Amino acid sequence: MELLALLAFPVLGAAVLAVVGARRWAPEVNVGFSAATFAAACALTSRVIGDGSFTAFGEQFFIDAFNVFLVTLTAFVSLTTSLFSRPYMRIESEHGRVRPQHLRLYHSMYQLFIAAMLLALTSNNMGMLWVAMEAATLSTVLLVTLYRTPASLEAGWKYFILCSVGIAQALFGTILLYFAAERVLGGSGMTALLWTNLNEVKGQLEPEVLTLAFVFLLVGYGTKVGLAPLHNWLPDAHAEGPTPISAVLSGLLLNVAIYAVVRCKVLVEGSLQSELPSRMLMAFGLLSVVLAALFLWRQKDVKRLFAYSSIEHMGIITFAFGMGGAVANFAALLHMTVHSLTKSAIFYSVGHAAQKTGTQTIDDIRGLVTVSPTVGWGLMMGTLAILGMPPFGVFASEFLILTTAMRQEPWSTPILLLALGIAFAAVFRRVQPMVFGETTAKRLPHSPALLPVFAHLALVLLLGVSIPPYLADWYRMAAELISGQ
Amino acid sequence: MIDLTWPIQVLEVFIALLAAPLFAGWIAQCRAVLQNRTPPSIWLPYRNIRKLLVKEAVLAEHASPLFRMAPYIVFGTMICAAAIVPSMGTNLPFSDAADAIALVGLLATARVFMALAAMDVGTAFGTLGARREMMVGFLAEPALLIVIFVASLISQSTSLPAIAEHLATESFALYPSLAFTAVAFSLVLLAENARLPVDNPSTHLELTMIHEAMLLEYSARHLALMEWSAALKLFNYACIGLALFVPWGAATTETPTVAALLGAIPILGLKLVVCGAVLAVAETAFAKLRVFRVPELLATAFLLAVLGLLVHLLLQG
Amino acid sequence: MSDLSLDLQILNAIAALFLLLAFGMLSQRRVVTLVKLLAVQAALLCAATLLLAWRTGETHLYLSALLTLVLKVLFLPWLLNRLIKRLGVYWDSEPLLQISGTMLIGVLLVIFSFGLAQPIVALASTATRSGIGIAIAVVLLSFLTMITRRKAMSQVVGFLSMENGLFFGAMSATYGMPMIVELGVALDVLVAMLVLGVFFFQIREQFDSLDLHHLESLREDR
Amino acid sequence: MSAPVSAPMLLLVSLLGLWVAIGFLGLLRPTSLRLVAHILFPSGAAVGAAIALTAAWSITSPTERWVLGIGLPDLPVHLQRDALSSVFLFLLGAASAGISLFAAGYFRRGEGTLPGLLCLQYHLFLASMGAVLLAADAYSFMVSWESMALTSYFLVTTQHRIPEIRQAGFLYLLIAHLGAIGILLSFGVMQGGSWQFTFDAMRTAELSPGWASAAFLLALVGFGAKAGLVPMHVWLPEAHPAAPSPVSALMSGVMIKTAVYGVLRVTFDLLDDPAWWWGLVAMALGLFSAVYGVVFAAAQTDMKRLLAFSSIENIGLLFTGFGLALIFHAAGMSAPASLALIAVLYHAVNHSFMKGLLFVGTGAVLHATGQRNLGRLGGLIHRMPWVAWPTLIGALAIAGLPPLNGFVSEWLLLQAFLSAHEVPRLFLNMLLPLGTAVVALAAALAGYVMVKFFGVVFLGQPREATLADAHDAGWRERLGMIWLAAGCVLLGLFPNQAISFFALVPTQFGLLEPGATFGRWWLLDPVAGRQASYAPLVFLSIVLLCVVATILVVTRVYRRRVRRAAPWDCGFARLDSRMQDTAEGFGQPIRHIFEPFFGMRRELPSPSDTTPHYRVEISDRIWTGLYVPAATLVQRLAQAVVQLQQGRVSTYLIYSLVTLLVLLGFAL
Repeated sequence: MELLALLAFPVLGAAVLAVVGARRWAPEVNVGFSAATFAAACALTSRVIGDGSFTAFGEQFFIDAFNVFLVTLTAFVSLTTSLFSRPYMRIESEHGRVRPQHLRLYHSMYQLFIAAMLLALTSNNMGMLWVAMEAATLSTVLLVTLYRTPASLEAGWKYFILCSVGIAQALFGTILLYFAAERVLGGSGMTALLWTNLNEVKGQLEPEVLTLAFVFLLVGYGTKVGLAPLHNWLPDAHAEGPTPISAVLSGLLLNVAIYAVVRCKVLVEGSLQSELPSRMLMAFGLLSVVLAALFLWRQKDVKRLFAYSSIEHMGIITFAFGMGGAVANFAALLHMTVHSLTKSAIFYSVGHAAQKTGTQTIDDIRGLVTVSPTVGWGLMMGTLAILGMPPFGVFASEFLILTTAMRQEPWSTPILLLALGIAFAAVFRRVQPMVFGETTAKRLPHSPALLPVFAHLALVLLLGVSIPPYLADWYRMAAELISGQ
Repeated sequence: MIDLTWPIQVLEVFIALLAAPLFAGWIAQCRAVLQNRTPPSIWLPYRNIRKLLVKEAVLAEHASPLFRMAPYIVFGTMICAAAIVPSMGTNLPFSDAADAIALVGLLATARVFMALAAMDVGTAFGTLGARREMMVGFLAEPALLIVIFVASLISQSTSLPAIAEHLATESFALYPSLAFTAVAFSLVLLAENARLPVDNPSTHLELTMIHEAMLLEYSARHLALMEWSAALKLFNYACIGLALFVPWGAATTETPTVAALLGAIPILGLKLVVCGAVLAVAETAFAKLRVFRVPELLATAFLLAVLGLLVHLLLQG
Repeated sequence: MSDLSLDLQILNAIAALFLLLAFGMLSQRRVVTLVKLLAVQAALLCAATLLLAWRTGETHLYLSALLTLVLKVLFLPWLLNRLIKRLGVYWDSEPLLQISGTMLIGVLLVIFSFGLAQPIVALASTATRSGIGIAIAVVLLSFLTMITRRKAMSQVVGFLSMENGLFFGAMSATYGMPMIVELGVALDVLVAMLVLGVFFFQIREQFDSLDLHHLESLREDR
Repeated sequence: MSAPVSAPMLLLVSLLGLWVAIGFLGLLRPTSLRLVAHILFPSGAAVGAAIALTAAWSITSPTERWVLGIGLPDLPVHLQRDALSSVFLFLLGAASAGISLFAAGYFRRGEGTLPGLLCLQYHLFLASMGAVLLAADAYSFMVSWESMALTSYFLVTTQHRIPEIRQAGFLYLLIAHLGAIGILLSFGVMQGGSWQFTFDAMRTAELSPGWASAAFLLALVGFGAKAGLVPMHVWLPEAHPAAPSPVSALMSGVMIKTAVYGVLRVTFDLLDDPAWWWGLVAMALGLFSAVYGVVFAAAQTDMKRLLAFSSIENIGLLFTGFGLALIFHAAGMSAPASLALIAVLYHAVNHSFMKGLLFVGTGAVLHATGQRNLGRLGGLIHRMPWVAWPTLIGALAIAGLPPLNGFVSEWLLLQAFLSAHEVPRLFLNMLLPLGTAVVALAAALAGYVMVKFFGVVFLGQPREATLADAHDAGWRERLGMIWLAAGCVLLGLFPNQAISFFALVPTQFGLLEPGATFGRWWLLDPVAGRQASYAPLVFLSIVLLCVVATILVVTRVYRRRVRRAAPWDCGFARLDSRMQDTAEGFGQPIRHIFEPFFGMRRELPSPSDTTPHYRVEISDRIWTGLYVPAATLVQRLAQAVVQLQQGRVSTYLIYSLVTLLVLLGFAL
């Protein structure tokens, strides 16, 4: 029942907002629907904690510890993003950068995007997972080009072409998976693509076909995750769109893509005895961390800077999932949570900072702390959190990942630490003059909504200092699921 | 027999205090003779000090209390150093209050206070003198430490009386390491006491003098105290040298007695006469070095001390 | 070849033609003919699906054949031609690499994908298992077409031919995907085309040409 | 909590919690300076004093452990208090009491960040240092270690409007972070096969000599970066002058010592049998830092940079003592090893008092005159006696002059060096005595630097007219300075009591049998085999006796008449204040003698120059030789990588095609 509510609210919201999206009170409606979705997500979580994982609607949907925490995270961050987008979009329309009828498109596509992500997370059918990912891409393409500037058009075009081609590879991977599954489960059509069935029977699937399928799936969904050689669309898409969209893209869509990759890895690893899938994931992860760290060094636009930081963190998470084992998976899940919370908090403060100074180029944003301490300190705290400074949760997960890496792959630790050091130097060198120093920022017509920023940072601080026991068991359960015990 | 240790200690310090100007006068006489000048009377330093004490003290307008306090502190530290140095007798009560390193520290305190007083007046000469004095100081200290290190290796102790006693009572043996360190020590003595190769004690040419430049602003009783403590410093250094390298003849009885003290004084007097003559000869032989040649001089001193140390570890180790 | 029944022979012929069309699109510069080739490719796919449906009696295959016919043979080419007339983009200029070079790479890609598909073909139970190799080849060739084109329109056509290849692969490996997935995919392709239409108008309005070299401002190395 | 927690540990943790509470109280009314200055900082000082007392009282009681509920699920926060952490807790508490008292009077309006925020950062900084000293597992150590770096970064950049201060802050946090990475790697190596990160697990994990050496070197580099050991010292002369004076006093006095605590904890506690060359590496770095620091201090013209370089010198001495103790420990000579260890601990405590006092003194001067450049100060002793005399005590103490505490720790270090020739290794017994000479050189140079510092700032004539209206320090600042000066004097006069306090650390490490005494209460005689003693009380009383006697005799006998006149100007025009020796002038002999140390650039006026001016630019060779090339290397690497993103869609498509093909190749 909660699952139905969970998926219905956003779709309903999209429909309603398609009609009233341009009204003055449309943002409030948007917040309302997101809140409703969040409530449904909480109900769903309590149900899963209560009586374990379950399938619904004729096994088309499957909820277990792993995807339910992602669902709650998605719902929560989409709620806070809608809270943030309320003043943000009002200021944007007052500054004349967005025309009213575009707001209608914005609000409805936003809700549709949330619906697509929730569908992708909860669906049991690998085909539906692919369809939902494609829908998510399509809904955000229009949002990225909302401002109709040449740069946003170019970003939108690249985002569309690269992601569609990527996801086409994933479709071929799914076809091969279906092909392998059909040989074992018999051609009963509907049940062959269900993840639960595949999970039970993964021992008997042919290794060659699965390796091929995994390669296509990895390249496909890897493009959506933004792993190193396939990442080129990510900085443009995350920088040119309106900031709430960048926050949701960076915070949530990447998580959903990694979720899909992990689902496939679980299947493939079960059948293949070889180390190939985890080796590939680790190679991709390491390459992304190193390349992203070096890219960070020469950034001029603040949102591109944090987009590359997302690539780096996705690299770390992929590397952790590649290592496998209970502790590494636990740390990767924790890292996904704290990364999406911190990155969205950073994008909120960056959004307001860009509005205050009217530009996104780093050299023109100076001295935020003096004019508006909340935005300045929010950005500083967010940056320090994302760079892995200890009191925050990112350090906790990085600590676990590094220590497991030291135990399993000692050769990789110096490379990781060096890349983290270079990233720290590059990002902090850019952010420090933005927060401190002589100010260039001006007052804003509407007071910035900074409750979400500090709510997120408080959560991350809590996860850094002491992880609540029930959350820890939840993650541990999910970690066991992933490592297939 | 009533316990005479403390009175003997005070007596010894008193004797040192009086003998210091005499020693300075004797060196001045030898130098005059060597430069075939008619030598000044040996009591000239005493008369000089008495003359200065009665004069009216003239202080610079903005001299701070530190300037007025410095002479007394420097003189006090010099007296304390005299008490530590086993010039006449060992096993004195005050000797185990401080060992050789503490003595070097004490002399460093005197030097620092003199330099601060020189800078207090704020004239070019004072600060110039202070800067050069501190330079000589920090160059000489490593060599001095190695000399003490070698001496302590031989006699398993860093307190000067113990070293002197050990060398005096041991059977006579030729220590090559002591020979090296003796030469090194004499160079350090010349540098620290502003003798000729490093600094001309009798010059008043503002740009060349180091020690005198610091005393430029002092007058009357402050100058007297400063002169006296300079003489006492030279006397102490000579006694340290004698204690380390020529220890025989000092009163080494367990509990110091007046008889032993009286016995030790003439021997010390004789040694000081010879040492003063040698010092005068050395001064007339060397020409004054440029200020930035002094580091090379003290570097050779340091090298000799290290050679002494290595020789000790190699041969007598 | 002779022991295969008639319809299998036709299916293999269709597969071969499918591959040939992919090569044709690789070397074509006129956008209008490019769209025509796409339509023919889609028609071939629809014929193959119909034939297979007739042969195996799967009901949902008829439906997917109908879907392909309506969507990919009729609607999309009509939409593309209308866009071409409205935007006046008839010619695609010299591609980055001259034709002979691209063809050589194409051949290499075909060889690679055939070698790749060999183990799978041995396993497959479906009659048209050899189609998997062709499907992979068509996917890689359309990938190459998209790389070597300078006009946005021809890139989109490359993307659609890749979709055709994928469907052909699905059809030959597992007799098509489950119905709900087929519908989802068709819906996505439809929406994608609408979005692309909107894109073309905006790009045209901004850069008054569909040439891709305008879309190179977001770069790092300057 | 499982085991019942003993009183001292509970008290210490609650006091640290009190510090955090005081910090957050500041946020209640962040703009009100009165609340912060009159209530919060003094109560912070009281908490500091309480921590010092608890540490002193609790050092004799055995090691206490406590496992808190918070922290990672399978690695809760472990806390542990033993003799070593008690000594450093005493150091933290005592020094921070005086410095907080001074800070109460120091912070005024317009000091960059709001007073309330400053109070929060200040007290969080203190609490995190306390947490570092109590942490007993890798995770909580790293969390407190880096939050110490983070809070001190915010304190350094209080006046963030000035670009140089931002630069200094960035450099500081970057090197602190890289150091922390080194420490994390060292913990990773040290946990050996046990996959647990509590210190107890690390003690029991037996490592192969290769891994143990790797752990030691990583720890040395990591903690050396925080301490300011030479190759990693570049941040220290930038960060300390940039911070407000009480903060630089805390950083120089206490934060650097946490690095020494870390190194001692890793080598003596967690790693069991050290290799012989470990100590040599530490000592070589220490000696080089000592000379490098003091030589650069002598050539500085900014008084806070001078003190920062002097901190590098003292850190060099600390690491020399630590290296010496390690060499003796490896050679099995436990008596000299414990003596060297005591010398290190004693010097750490002394330095925190001395350097804290000097930085606080410069803070008072900075507030009174607004000048930091030595060329614009002078003659302040007349207007600021309450600041001048305690600073004189601090200067004499750091120059290592006998009655004060600097001399005692130096004396102990030299005594430890004296038994260095018995080390069995071949070349070592000849090389180590040379270490004595370098230590003596560094100490003497410290005297030189302090004469320059005190003489140029406080003595002579004021070099600027504006110095005339310099006002003396407020009563709270005086109280803080007197507390620190008293610390210097008492630590100097009662070495025996202090050493019995420090000797518990070598006993805990098994180098010394419990209950060892070092001579009678007034006489310090540490080395059994050797007759070497030092009795500061008797020493000082004799000196005072002589001085007073002279004063009485001279003034009584020769009437006390004094006349004031102009100083001697050898007959030319009247001398003015510009003829005094400037800071560059006073450093000239050092620059001349230690030429190779400096990267020097001189601007000499040409003969025909109408407005001749003379300027010399001192640059740090290590910065230009090591850090700049590293930065350019990363720059060039980034330049190469960025070519990947050329903006054309087709190139991106080529990338994904190639990736696909490569992976398929693998999958064959």
